[in-house]
Amino acid sequence: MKIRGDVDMSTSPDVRGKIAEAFRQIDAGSKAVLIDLSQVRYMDSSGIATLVEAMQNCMKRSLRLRLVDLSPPVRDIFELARLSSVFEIYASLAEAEAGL
Amino acid sequence: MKIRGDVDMSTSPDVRGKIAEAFRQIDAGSKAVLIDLSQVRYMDSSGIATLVEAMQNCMKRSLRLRLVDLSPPVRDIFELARLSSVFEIYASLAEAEAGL
Amino acid sequence: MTATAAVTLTVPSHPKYLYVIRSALYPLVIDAGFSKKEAGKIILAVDEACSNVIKYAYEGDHSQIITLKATTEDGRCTIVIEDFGKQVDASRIAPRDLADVRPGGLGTHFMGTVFDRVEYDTSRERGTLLTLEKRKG
Amino acid sequence: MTATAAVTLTVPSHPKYLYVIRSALYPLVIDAGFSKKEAGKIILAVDEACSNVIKYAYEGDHSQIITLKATTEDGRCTIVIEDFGKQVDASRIAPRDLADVRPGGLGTHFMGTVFDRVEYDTSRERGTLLTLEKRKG
Ligand SMILES: Nc1ncnc2c1ncn2[C@@H]1O[C@H](COP(=O)(O)OP(=O)(O)O)[C@@H](O)[C@H]1O
Ligand SMILES: Nc1ncnc2c1ncn2[C@@H]1O[C@H](COP(=O)(O)OP(=O)(O)O)[C@@H](O)[C@H]1O
Repeated sequence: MKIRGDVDMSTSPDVRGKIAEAFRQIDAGSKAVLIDLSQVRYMDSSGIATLVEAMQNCMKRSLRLRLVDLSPPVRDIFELARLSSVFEIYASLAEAEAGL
Repeated sequence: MKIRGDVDMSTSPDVRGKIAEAFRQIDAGSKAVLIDLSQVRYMDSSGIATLVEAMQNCMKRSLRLRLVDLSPPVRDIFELARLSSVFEIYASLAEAEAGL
Repeated sequence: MTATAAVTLTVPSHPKYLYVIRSALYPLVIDAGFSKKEAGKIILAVDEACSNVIKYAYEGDHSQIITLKATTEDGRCTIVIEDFGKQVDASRIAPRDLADVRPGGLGTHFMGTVFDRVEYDTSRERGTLLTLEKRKG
Repeated sequence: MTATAAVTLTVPSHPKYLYVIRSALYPLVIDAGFSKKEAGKIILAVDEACSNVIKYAYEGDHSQIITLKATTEDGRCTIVIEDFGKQVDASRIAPRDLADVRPGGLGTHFMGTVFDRVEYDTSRERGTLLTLEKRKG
């Protein structure tokens, strides 16, 4: 799935809804949920909280959550939050899909 | 020559200076001055005034002034100013150079 | 929308703040339902009005202030621009004939073309209130 | 820079105006000489402070107002955020331990990491003045 636009206190409820929808549509055989962040230029703590929740949801279902193609400003924000090591982050969809 | 960034009351003096510099460096054999506007996303009346001046300068020296690769917002502003027919506007450098 | 759904922005009367004004207004106008193209024109016309405040009301003095109050609701935006400088002489404000190609005279043309209402109020002791209003087309 | 080189922005206490705040502040911070990367972090921390005003000072009431006053000079920016809501209980404001991965507690961490000065003033009868200050590099 792909998220677009700024994710802040105003838009993170929509993002949470989109992620919930993606969870509902997941195949029985799926091993991972991939979230493409290339079109997100800004994310605040409410966006990060949404991703942390998604990760916790994934863990409950024995799925991996992989974040793909972070834009430079979002990478800076992850660093500031010291989350670069908490999430599995991949440079491209191909790399994120490899070895699943 | 190429102009970059917003051209408004704050930046048009710099643009005027850049155009004057381009006039000074022009070859004796030149037939036209080409201004690449692809990297300009915004232009107000002070920017337009600067281009009108440049056109008048060109006419005095029997040079053509050709504007190249206008971004959609700048094209909208030219339309609003009814200047689309006053300036020679080309979609690409190649087209602007053709037939000189 | 309630009366509090207004955004107020005060900046120094220096041209470098025109960019701040444009940046703050653009998302408001988009949020009011205008297209990117319409929003671009609205922002242009407001920018011209503020440039005129710097040039004419403050005669180039950059140490004064300009206050914008933007009220948006679905399909409509109203922007009131307040200065504390020389009052507008309404008889001197006129867009030029566009067939006469020369620098100048375009700002008021943009304002008049883009907005449904352009109203200068000089009833206060100092300065001018300029109201610009646009309903979605 | 003189005292008038301040920009004041008042918006309703609704999350949709966070984008307006970010858009208006970014060019000011860049103009003060901060890099894009630094400016991005400053904007993030201000956004978190304003989100907290909406969540805690106004308890989700979107009909109130938030006022930001940004003063920039070369290599320094100061942003004062004013609300008229419930006063901050300074003892309750604490970033969480980052090793404890869960939603929440990041906003104040960002503010404390990004800014050199984070100061809550509740000496007025109502509301809080939060001063955030950052010197370059
Ligand atoms: N705020 C103002 N105060 C006084 N005079 C003004 C103001 N705005 C515009 N004018 C007058 O109207 C004329 C036309 O303005 P405008 O169309 O913006 O073009 P320009 O500023 O390029 O001349 C100006 O030359 C000026 O004489
Ligand atoms: N403006 C404020 N007024 C009152 N309490 C606040 C304010 N800002 C922060 N707090 C308190 O500090 C805590 C930490 O805030 P923060 O780090 O932004 O994380 P979060 O808001 O996600 O919990 C909040 O849970 C809240 O209890």
